[in-house]
Order: sequence, then structure tokens, then C-alpha cells
Amino acid sequence: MESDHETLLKCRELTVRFGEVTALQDVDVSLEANRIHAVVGQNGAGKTTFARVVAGLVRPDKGEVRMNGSAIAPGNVAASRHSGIELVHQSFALPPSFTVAEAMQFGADGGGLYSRSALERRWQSHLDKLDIQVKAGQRIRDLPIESQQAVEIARALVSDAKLLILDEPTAVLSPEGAARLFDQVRHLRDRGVTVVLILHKIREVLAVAETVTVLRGGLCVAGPLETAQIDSERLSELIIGSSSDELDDEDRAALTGAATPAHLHAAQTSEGIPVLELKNVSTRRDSDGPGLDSIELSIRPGEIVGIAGVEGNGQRTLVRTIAGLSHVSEGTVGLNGSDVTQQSLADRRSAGLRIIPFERNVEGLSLNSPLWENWSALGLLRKPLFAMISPGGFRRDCIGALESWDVVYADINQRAGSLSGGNAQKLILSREIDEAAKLVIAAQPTRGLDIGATAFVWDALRAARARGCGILFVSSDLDEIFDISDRVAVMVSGHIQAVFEPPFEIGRVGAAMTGAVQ
Amino acid sequence: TPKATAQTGLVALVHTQAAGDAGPVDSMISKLKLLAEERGLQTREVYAQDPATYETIFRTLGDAGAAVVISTFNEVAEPFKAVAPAYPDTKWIQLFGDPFDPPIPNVVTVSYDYYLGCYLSGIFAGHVSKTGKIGFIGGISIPPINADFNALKAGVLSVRPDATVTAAFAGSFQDPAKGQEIATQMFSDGIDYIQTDAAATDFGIITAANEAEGRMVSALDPAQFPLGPSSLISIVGLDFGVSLYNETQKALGSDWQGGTHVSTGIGTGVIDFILSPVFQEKGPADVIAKSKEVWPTIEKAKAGILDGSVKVPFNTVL
Amino acid sequence: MESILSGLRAAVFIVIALLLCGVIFEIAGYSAPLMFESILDGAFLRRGALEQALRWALPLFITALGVVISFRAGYFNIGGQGQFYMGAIAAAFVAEWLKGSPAALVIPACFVAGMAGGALWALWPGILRIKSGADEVITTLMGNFIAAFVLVYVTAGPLKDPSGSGQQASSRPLDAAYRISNSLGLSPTIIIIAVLAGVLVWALLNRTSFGILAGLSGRNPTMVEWQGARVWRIGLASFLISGALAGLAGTIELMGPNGRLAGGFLPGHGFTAILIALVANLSVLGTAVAALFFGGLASAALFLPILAGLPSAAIDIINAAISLFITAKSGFIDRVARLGKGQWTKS
Amino acid sequence: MDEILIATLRSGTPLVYAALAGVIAQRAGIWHLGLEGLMIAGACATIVGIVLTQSVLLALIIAIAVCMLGSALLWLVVEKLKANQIIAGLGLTGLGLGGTTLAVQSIFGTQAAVSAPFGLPKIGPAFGPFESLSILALLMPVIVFLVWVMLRRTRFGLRLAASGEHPFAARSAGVNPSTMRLAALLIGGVLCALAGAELAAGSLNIFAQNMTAGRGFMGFAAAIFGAGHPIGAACAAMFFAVVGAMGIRAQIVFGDHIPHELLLSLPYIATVIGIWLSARLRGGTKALTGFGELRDQ
Ligand SMILES: Nc1ncnc2c1ncn2[C@@H]1O[C@H](COP(=O)(O)OP(=O)(O)OP(=O)(O)O)[C@@H](O)[C@H]1O
Ligand SMILES: Nc1ncnc2c1ncn2[C@@H]1O[C@H](COP(=O)(O)OP(=O)(O)OP(=O)(O)O)[C@@H](O)[C@H]1O
Ligand SMILES: [Mg+2]
Ligand SMILES: [Mg+2]
Repeated sequence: MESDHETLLKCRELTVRFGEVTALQDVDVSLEANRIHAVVGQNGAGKTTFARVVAGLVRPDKGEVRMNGSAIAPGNVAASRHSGIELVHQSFALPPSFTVAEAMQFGADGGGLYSRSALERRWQSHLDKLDIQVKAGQRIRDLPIESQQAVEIARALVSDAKLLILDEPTAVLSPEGAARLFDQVRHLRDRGVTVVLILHKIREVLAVAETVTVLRGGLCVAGPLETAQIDSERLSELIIGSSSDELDDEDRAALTGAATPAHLHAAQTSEGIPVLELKNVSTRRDSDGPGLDSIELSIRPGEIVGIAGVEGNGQRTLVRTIAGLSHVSEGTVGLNGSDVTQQSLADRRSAGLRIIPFERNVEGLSLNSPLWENWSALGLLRKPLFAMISPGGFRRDCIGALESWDVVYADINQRAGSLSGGNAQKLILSREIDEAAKLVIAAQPTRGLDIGATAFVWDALRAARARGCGILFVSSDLDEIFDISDRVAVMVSGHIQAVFEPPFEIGRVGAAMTGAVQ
Repeated sequence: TPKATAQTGLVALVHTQAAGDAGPVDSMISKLKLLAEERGLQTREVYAQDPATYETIFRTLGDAGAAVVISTFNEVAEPFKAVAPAYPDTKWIQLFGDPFDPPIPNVVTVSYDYYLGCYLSGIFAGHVSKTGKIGFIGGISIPPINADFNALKAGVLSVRPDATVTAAFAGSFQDPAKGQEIATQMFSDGIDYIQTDAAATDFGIITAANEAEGRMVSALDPAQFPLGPSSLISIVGLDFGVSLYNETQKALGSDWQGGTHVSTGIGTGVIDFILSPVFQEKGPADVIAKSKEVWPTIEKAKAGILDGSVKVPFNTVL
Repeated sequence: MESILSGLRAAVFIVIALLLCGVIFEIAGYSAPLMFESILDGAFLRRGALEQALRWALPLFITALGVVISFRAGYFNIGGQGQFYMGAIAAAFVAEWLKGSPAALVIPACFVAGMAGGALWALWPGILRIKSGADEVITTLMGNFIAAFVLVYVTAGPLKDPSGSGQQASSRPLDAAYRISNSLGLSPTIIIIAVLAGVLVWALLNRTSFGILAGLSGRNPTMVEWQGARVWRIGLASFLISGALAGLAGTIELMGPNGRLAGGFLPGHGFTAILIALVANLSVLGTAVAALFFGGLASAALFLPILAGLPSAAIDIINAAISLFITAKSGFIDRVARLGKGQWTKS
Repeated sequence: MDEILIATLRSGTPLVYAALAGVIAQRAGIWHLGLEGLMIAGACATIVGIVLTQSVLLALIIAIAVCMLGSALLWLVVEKLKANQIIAGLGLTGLGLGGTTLAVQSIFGTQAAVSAPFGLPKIGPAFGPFESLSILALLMPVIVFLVWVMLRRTRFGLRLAASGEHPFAARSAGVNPSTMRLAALLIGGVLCALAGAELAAGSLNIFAQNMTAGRGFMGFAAAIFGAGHPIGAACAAMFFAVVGAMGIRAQIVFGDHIPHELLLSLPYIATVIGIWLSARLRGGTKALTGFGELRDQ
């Protein structure tokens, strides 16, 4: 491929193994200076690992990274940063108690001793130069997600970065936010910074990147390709690979973000009593962000309601409120027609509430406990605390359930943490989606899953809907929400900004996410 | 083999209070060493911190064929009763204990009336204190220490009924810093004479006394004299070491009489109220003069105690 | 497999700890080989060593069971010492009050009181931890200091033995009828109690909802909360049971070998119990084995200064060195242990 | 009154130094229960050092070296061998308590308390009634301030805090959290040495076994009570000292009516209340070190 750009980054035969998993296998990539590059691939393809190897956070088992022709010491962050490589993490890496200025300072060179005001002045001017609307004295934990990302980018630019890698920066942004980010990226490119964007939506790749590199299963299957010479069909094939046959077109589009799925399926919900009814619910602000602000929401049996919105706009509080883990300061929560506002989660669960929580590995599973204990927790809680139980019985039931949910595992006593993400999520589904389930809260249920597992989760939720469950589906991925939901509510700062019926339009929903009143 | 050891004469001291107290335990250990050198004995010092271990320790020593086992304080009485009959070839000596009833033929108990020394200190304090405020600092408030305080108080009040006597405890026999803090508060309250009863904690009390003039401390051990040349006025000496030396010598001899009780106290040289010779040289002249002046009173009280005309209450409750 | 691995790891690190002690001893001018020989001798080889080891192992085992329960539930209750004291104190009070009643009444009453005393001393740190989030490491540690003062207070005060010259800082001796062992501390009753405690705790941990849920919430309380559990009940229950077991051990010491309360009663016991539980990787069976080992060490501790002429601080140093290393991990040992077995335990 | 103030300052100073060591370790992500052991080692090394070398400076250097060695051992075990911090810390404490007894025994052939002919220099008559305080007591506020500057006003402090709060963030900035913890523990070792030196040689000039008597643990509690902030921790440490002084006062005044043991327990009770209050105010004082995971080593 002829071009007038010089090669900035050259990776040769990068190979990384984590125990049994090969995250990268002989990856050769050359990226040219002063361009915007995209690296795409499905979940688990090895994108983050690639970025971390380049940034020196992961030492490759084999291979080398060269900047401007000279090799960088492997697995050495300082060496990588010294040669001008900066990485902005997928989930940010800023100590929450730090102020913005401190977060910048601790990674910067020079100035061992400082005074607070000098520090803030120094970094405020840096932020201003980058046109980032944040006060240097604010604490990271008080910033909305979008600003945190901006701070991360500003932090990456404190020294004179030549190569800026952004790992899935759009995952936490509204469509408008993503567009603004892309503007900023172009701006940086014009100032001479080479940018690598790790993405997994074809739409975004085509919108911003000049070249694209595709990873699949740790292999570099293509690239860098000029985006001008590739269409979304081809790119989606490269990303998904051969397993793509089993998926229907809409799911496929949703998975790769190739096109916005136009969900045309009209809600065939039965009338019946709503399985969930939130009336004017408000809560106080807490560590998860703003409290809920007069939420009105109801879900009928056999309906999937999607909650869209940029992360950190109260979705977590909403889920915790329905679960009875947040104090409701005003309003009522109804399940199946009865008021449960004062009831505990145990009671709500008896009434048919099931939860697939946000944090699979924290709220969903005890990673170091055996599979069967994880699976049995719900059953054990239905018994008196000191009741005698038969672990053998629970194990047998668990084996049966895992089999019927196609969970791949070696031993019923193995640690839950040794399951792959998809299988871990299936374990949770097998526990939470049972006969008695009336309302299922699915909070980011496909996060981090590969394509097969994601499709599995969607199918499981659709099957539950078919049985008459109501489902609250929370996700920050609009494509996914549009694909699966019968109705979409957009949350902004703890209240429901707007509710949409199909067909959904990404433009209108996106506008609602930024708080613009429809 | 056990028997062989017995012939070479293993002499063991089992102390129930930590070494390093600059008091009874240290003096016993040093006297035991002296004895070992003089007579070429094999000796052991065992610190038995935990009452639950006493019996095991004694049995182990018995099994090892110890010739003489010396232990201290009343809490070893029960274990002695349980173990000594099983090891008739070993001689058992309990320092600071009550007589056994019925006596065991291979056990000697030795008691000390230390509180009587404190009583004398009280009389002395009553005379030399200028403020009429006397203090007492103990390690932990356990019965024998409480008895010492009560005797001190009785002594003071017997010569100066309007005086106040105040007790405080450091909570440990090994906390000189706490001793210093308590003593400082007492002195700044106007107390000018403190009787210590707190082993290594005493060091802090003496340090506090050295910080200003006109402060007097009465401590426990002659070794402490030089620490407070112009503040450490006297001691209530209890020479456990001497006692250990004497009793062990006796036990190693051929004419040892087991099943007996030795009561030592004032008048035998083991316990005494002694003025510091260092202080007598370096202390403030008026106090020295005063102490010389009251000394006959002390002697008289001592004689009174010995002939029974002075009764000192033994009261272990504060 | 996991337990073999942890056993191997414990063994390796105990050896490392002993080597460290050896170095310290050589520096201090003592002979390290002599020390090790004496430990072995004192712990296991000399006449009667096994009985001695068992005598110390049983109360340690029971206290360690309490540690196992609270550690499994995720609470770092290091207050076994204080709970042990409080159990013994409560039992001593009851024995005093019921003096003269038939043994069949007094002994069970003392056990109930002892367990209640231990449980109550675990209750307040439990509540402070669970309701307010106050770090239980500090509160239970402070509880140990405070309980030691309570012990001094009752033995020199309300429970003081006024007989003889009254100089003793100890409670009145228990009637012989109320004793459950002689002063050597080994009797069928004590063995039965220990075995019973072991079996019950095993069943509690492996055959009740509490056991499984405590294990889950110890590793991840958030997950259990999201399952609808009232985690505080599980936590409080584990504090209480753990305290009750320490109290039980205290009662055994009181009614068995000691026969009375005295100041300075088993000062290092609670800490050794923590080591035992950790060496055993919090398993009940492992605790029994480890208790025997540390029981041996405890009996060697008495033997060392007597026959080997080593200062008693030696044993403190050995215990400290073991605790320094006992929770250490080493990739090397893990790899060796994992040769030839399924890979799913990757961590 | 001056005198009581001096005595309280004197008893508070070692607590403050220990608390600072606890704060620094805590910031770097280590729950440091080895303070007590390092402090007694510092006390012992200072006195033994003075006796052997006849020089306070050399003695301090020895004490600092010993405490840094102990800290490095803790670091090795906790960082490199991934041992549990609490158990390892308690182990270090045990090693300090037992090791000092053994050291004294093997150097002097007896366990008797060791007294030194002189101790730390006094601040002198220029300070009026305070003249008998040691220079370490005088320096204490300065050191609190310096530690504050180090933690809150230098990049080093930020890196330390990042290593404790978000090790991954530190790593991605090219900072090695493990090295930062070593630095934190070593600095803490110096402070513990000073704490021990002040306790033993500030005015007593004596070393007795176990003479720290739980002060290291109280320093640790002060670090928690002070919310990991050096000035807060120093205030908490002084608060404990004041409670201790009040306990003594109460013994002298009310000793006939209230059991002495209760009054002696006051500092411990105050510590519990302090921990409880700071938990109430800040929503938990819990270390985030996964205690439940003990089972899974
Ligand atoms: N520290 C680790 N230990 C073990 N396995 C790891 C580790 N990091 C990544 N992996 C595994 O390596 C593979 C590649 O992971 P990587 O995070 O690079 O994927 P990704 O393409 O960034 O995925 P995503 O889109 O979910 O961010 C996955 O199978 C992952 O489970
Ligand atoms: N050592 C092992 N022993 C037994 N089973 C294993 C082992 N390692 C992995 N497995 C199982 O094999 C399956 C494949 O593991 P892997 O980590 O490659 O998942 P994956 O292909 O990324 O799957 P997913 O689509 O669910 O993310 C998982 O279900 C896992 O539980
Ligand atoms: Mg990634
Ligand atoms: Mg996967």
C-alpha cells in the first residue's frame, strides 16, 4: 500500500498468553504517523491486550514494538511513555479521590513539590488548551463519565504524546458525545498526534478512521485497510468470521454496529397488571451518581423495556431501587400490582423479581466459590438460616440446570471465576430465569461477551418474554437496545427524559440522551 | 538420663513474673548465677507466664530429674501440691507462699511480709513529706500490691492523720513511660513522696522524680540507688535473691528439712526499709537531716512490729 | 487437591519461618540445630509429649474453630483471646453463684454461661462492624486488651480467693466435683466436647444454609446481598458463634486443667488459634491437624527453656515468624502442586 | 499544669510518629499492624546503641537501620509473597517483641531492663518550662508538617496515594505500586524508629521488655481515626494521649471509687469509640484487602 505517511508504530509477532488463553498470536501491525487508525474486533478478540502491550502494561511472550524505527523495552510503561505512547483505558484508570489536577500531576514529569493553586493553574490551562470544560479542582469521583473520559485524554496528553491509543472510548458516550470526541480526535491528528481508536462498531469506524485493523481470536485477520476502500458488509464479515451464519440480519447488524436495527416488531403485550410499576419514585444522591428524580415507569407482562442513556445517569440507582437496595425517599414501587416499597429484596424476589446485575463478577457471582454454591444461593436463602440442607441435592439440581442452559464447565465444584464470561453469564441466567420469574432486570447482560454468548442472552430474554415475563433491559449500547426492546426509555440525570415506541430513530433517541427535550 | 542430671544437680528457677523487673526476678536470677558459679551447678531459668503451664513445667523438670526447683508466688501452690509428691527426689522451694496444710515432705515454703516494709515507708513518708500528700504507684492492682498500698497508708496515717495517700496503677510492670506519666501527674498535684511497687515501670517514676527538686521516691531495690541520687530517698528492700541463695544452699546441703515453712520479714535481713546511702550524700540537706531525725521512730516501729506491739493490717482490697 | 496444595504451602512456609528463626538464633548466639532438635523432642518425641500436645491442642482447636467460622464469613475477628477470657470469666461467676449445687446442674450452666460470655464479647465488635463499618481488626484487638483488664479486675476483685493469706490474684478454686479434668488437662469429657464441637462446626459449615451462605458472603458479600440475603444476620451470627466457641475453650480451661481463674491466663492462645485456622486453610479437618501441630509447639515451648536452656522468647519468635509467612503464596509451589491435575483452578 | 502538658506531649509524641508511619503505609495500600514491633525494635536499638557506641547519633542510625530492615521484611512478605497484611503485620510485631528480648538477653546476658547513661538531646532552656522535652518532641510538629507536604504536596505523595487507591492507575502511569509500597514502608520504618527512640530515650533512657505496651496499635488506630490524613492522625494520636492522661488523673482523683482497671482501659475504649465514630462519619473504616479471600490463598 503506497502512501506518503511514514510508519510510526511497528509491531512484530506480538504474542501474549494468559495461562491457557492466547490473547494475541503473532500479531504484525504497522501504523502510519499522523492518521487516525481503528482497531476493531468482537469482545475478547484481543484489542485491549494489544493496546496494553504497546503501552508497556503487558509484557508480550514474544515479539517487539518499535516506535519510529527503534525498539521499546517490552513491558515497561515508562519506556513506552517516554517514546510518546499514551493509552486511555477502556474503564478509566484515575484514582477517584484525586482532583483533576492531581490526576494529571501524578503521571507528569517535573515539579516534585507544588502548591495547590499553582498546580490547579498549571493544569487548568492545559485543560483549557484542549477545550475541556472541567475545573482542575474537582474530584474525579464527582465528575460525570464523559468528563472523566475527557480528563483521561487530557492526562494522556500531559506529555508530548505522539501516539494516543483510546480503548473503546465511545462505549460510555452518547452518539453526540461520540461525535464530539471524533472531532477532538481529528483535531489532535491535525496537531500531529497519531491516534489509534479501539472500537467495535462498524458505523463509528467508517465515520472517523482512516485505516482499520481487525483482530479476531487474537489473530490479526486484516489490516491496516484503508477505510475508504472497504464497506460495512465486508468489515462485518471480517469481524464476525464464520460463525456469522447462525445470526439473523438484525442481530448481526446490532452486534457489529453496522447499521441501526430498525426494530419493527410491534409490542404484542398482554394487557394484564403491570409487573413493574414505579410511581413518582425519587431517591437521594449517592456514590453511584444522581438520585432518581420522579421516575414513572411501568412494564407489562411480556414486554421488554429498554433503558437507554449514557452510563452514570442513574441506571444503577434505578436497578438498586427496584431491588430494594436503595432507600426510596418518595413514591412507590409496585410489583405485580402490590406495593413493595417497604419490602426487602428477599420478599421482592419471592414475588417474582429476578436480577441479572450490572457487575457480573461482583454482584452476580462469588468468583472464588464453587459453581454450585453460586447457583444455589437463591434456593438456600429461601430456607431458615440454620436449616439442615443436602449439598448433594443442590449439586444435582445445579448440574441439571447448567446442562439445560448449555453451560460449559469441567466440574461442579470449580470456581465460578474459572468460567469464561459467556458461561458465567449463562450460570447467572440459569439461576435467575426460572418458572417463577415475573420481572427480570437485565443490567448490561451482554457486556464483555462474544457474539455467540450475546446472541444466547438475547434469545434467553426473548424466550422469557414469550412466557409472559416483563423485562427491564438496561444497556448503554443503542444498537442492542433497539434490537431487543419493545419500548425504550431514556434516562438522563436520574429521570426519564423520554419514552420511544418502535420504530426507533437513533437521532431522536441520541438527542434525548444528551438531555435535549424532545 | 534423668538420674544422671539429678546427681550433677540441676537447679531450676521457675519465675512467674518476667525477668527485667529490676526487682525480685532479676535479683533471683543473678543470685542463681552466682550459686552456679560457686558450686558448678547446672541451672535453668524458666519464665512461666501462664498459670495453665505451671504444672506441665514442674512435671517436665521432675522428669528431667531436677535436684531443686524454686518457684515464686502463691499461684504455684496448687501445682506444687499436685506435682511434688510424684517426684520425691526433687526438692521444691516456693518463695513467697503460704505454708502447706498438710505439709509435703519435700517442699519448703517461704513467706515474706513485704507489706510491713511498706508500712515503715509510710511512717517515714508521714514525717518527711512536706505537703502531706503521699503517692503509691503499683504495676497492676493485684492483692499483694493492694496490701502494700494499704500498709503504706496505715503507716502514713499512724503518724499524720490529716495526710492523703493516693494509689494509681500503670497497668503493666513493664511500662516505664506510663510510670513517668503517672508520677509526673502526682508530683504536680503536690504529692512529694511516692512509694513504687511496679518492677520495671519504676524506672519512669524515678525519672519523673529527677525532673524537679523536692521530689522523693521510695523504690524496691538497692540497684536503683544511683538512678535518683537526690530523689530516691529509700527503698523497701525485699531481697528475693538472698532468700533464694540461702534456701538453695540449704537444699543442696545434707541436712535439709523438708515439709517446713520459713517466714521471713523484717528482722531477718530479707525485707527491710533502707535509706539510700547515695541520697544521704547527694540529697537536699534539710531532707537528710529530717530523715536522720525520724530514723529512731522507724527503728521503734520496726521493733514494735517484731515484738507484736504494733499490729499492721494485711488488707488486699483497695 | 486444594487441601493438599495448601498443606504443602503451609509446610514450605513453616520451614522458611523456622529457617528465619534459625538465623535469628545463630545471630543471638544460640545453636540453631540444638533448637530444632529440642523442638522436635519437646513437641513429639519425649515421653508423654503426645498427651501434652493433645492437652494444648484441644482448647486451641475449639478456639480455632471459632476463627474458621468468622474468617470464612469474611470477618477478621482477631478477638479470640478476649472472648476466651470473657467465656472463662462468665463461667467462673456462674460456678461461684451456684456453688454447692449438684455438678449435673453446675457444669452445664457453666458451659452455657461461658459460651454466652464469649459470644457477648464478640457481639459488640460485630455490631460496630456490621452496622457502622468500624474495622473489626482494631475493635477486637482492643477488646483483647480490655478483657485482660477485666480478668485482672475480677480475679483481684469480685472473684478473689480470700482463703490463705489472700495474696493470690486468682479466683477461688472450683469444687473438685465441678472439674472436668485433672490439672493435666486431658480427660474423656474434654475430648468428647472437642470432637463434638468439631463435628457440629463441620456440619454447620457444610450442611446448613448458614454455612454455605457464610462462605459465599465471606468471599463476596455483595453477591449474597443481591440474592436477597440480609447479610448482617449472617455476619452477626458468625461473630456470635465464633465468640461462643472461644468462650467454650475458655470454660474448658477453667473447669479442666486450671480449676480457677488467674491473671495471665493463656495470653497467647487467641493468636495461636488464628495461626491454626490459617494453616488449615479454614477447613475443619485441617484445623484439627494444625491444632495438633501447634499443640506440640506449645508443649515444646515449655520444654525449650527447661531442657535446652533457650530463652522462652524463642517460642514467641517462632510463632511470630510462622505468622509472618503463613499466609504467603508462592507461584512456584502452586505450579509444582498443580502438575498433572485439571487446570480449572487457575487463579 | 505545665508539667502535665509536658507529660502528655511526651506520651503523645511516640504515638504521633507511629501514627504517621501508619498513615503513610495506609496511603500506599498497606494496613500496617507491624508498627508495634518496629517501635519496640526502635526503642531497643536506640538504648542498646547508646550503651554500645556512646553516641546518640549512631544509636539513632542503628535504630533506623533495624526498623527499615524490619519494614523491608514486611514488604517482602506482603508484596512479593502476597501474604495477608494483617497476619504478617502481627507477625512482625511478635518478632519485634520476642527479638528485642532475645537481643537484650544475648548482648547483656540478662533480661533486665537496660539503662543508658544519656538519651536524646533536650531542647534546652530557651524553651522555658518545656526545656526537658527531647528534640524529637520538638521536631514532631515539623515532621507532621513534612509528612503532610510529602503526601499532599508532592508528586511522590500522589504516586503513593495512587498506588494505594488505584494500583492499576499507578501502573499505567509508569509507577510501580510495589516499589511505592516499599518506599512507604521504609519511611514508616524511619518514623517507627523515631517513635521507639522517643519512647525509650526521650527522657527515660531505658529499655524494658514490652515497654511499648500497645502504643504501636494505638498509633495504627490513630491513623485510621485520622482518616489517613497526617494531621488528622497526629490529632487523633494526641487525643489518645490526652485520654490516657485523663485516665491517670481519674485514677488519682477517683481511684477509690472506680476500678483502676476501667480507668486503665480508657485509651483502648477511646480507640474503639474513635474507630466507631470515624466509621460513622466516613462510612466504613474497612481495609479493602479482601479478607474473605484468606480462604482462597
Ligand atoms: N489479565 C488477563 N488474564 C487472563 N486472561 C486475560 C487477561 N486479559 C485478557 N485476557 C483474555 O485475553 C483475551 C483477549 O482479551 P482482551 O481484553 O484483549 O479483549 P478485547 O478485544 O479488548 O475485548 P473487549 O471487547 O471485551 O474489551 C480474552 O479471552 C480475555 O479473557
Ligand atoms: N482448564 C479448564 N478445565 C476445564 N474447563 C475449562 C478450562 N479452561 C476453560 N474451560 C472451559 O472451557 C470453555 C472455553 O473457555 P474460554 O475461556 O476459551 O471461553 P470462550 O471461548 O471465551 O467462551 P465465551 O464465549 O463463553 O466467552 C469455558 O466454558 C471454560 O469454562
Ligand atoms: Mg477491551
Ligand atoms: Mg471469552
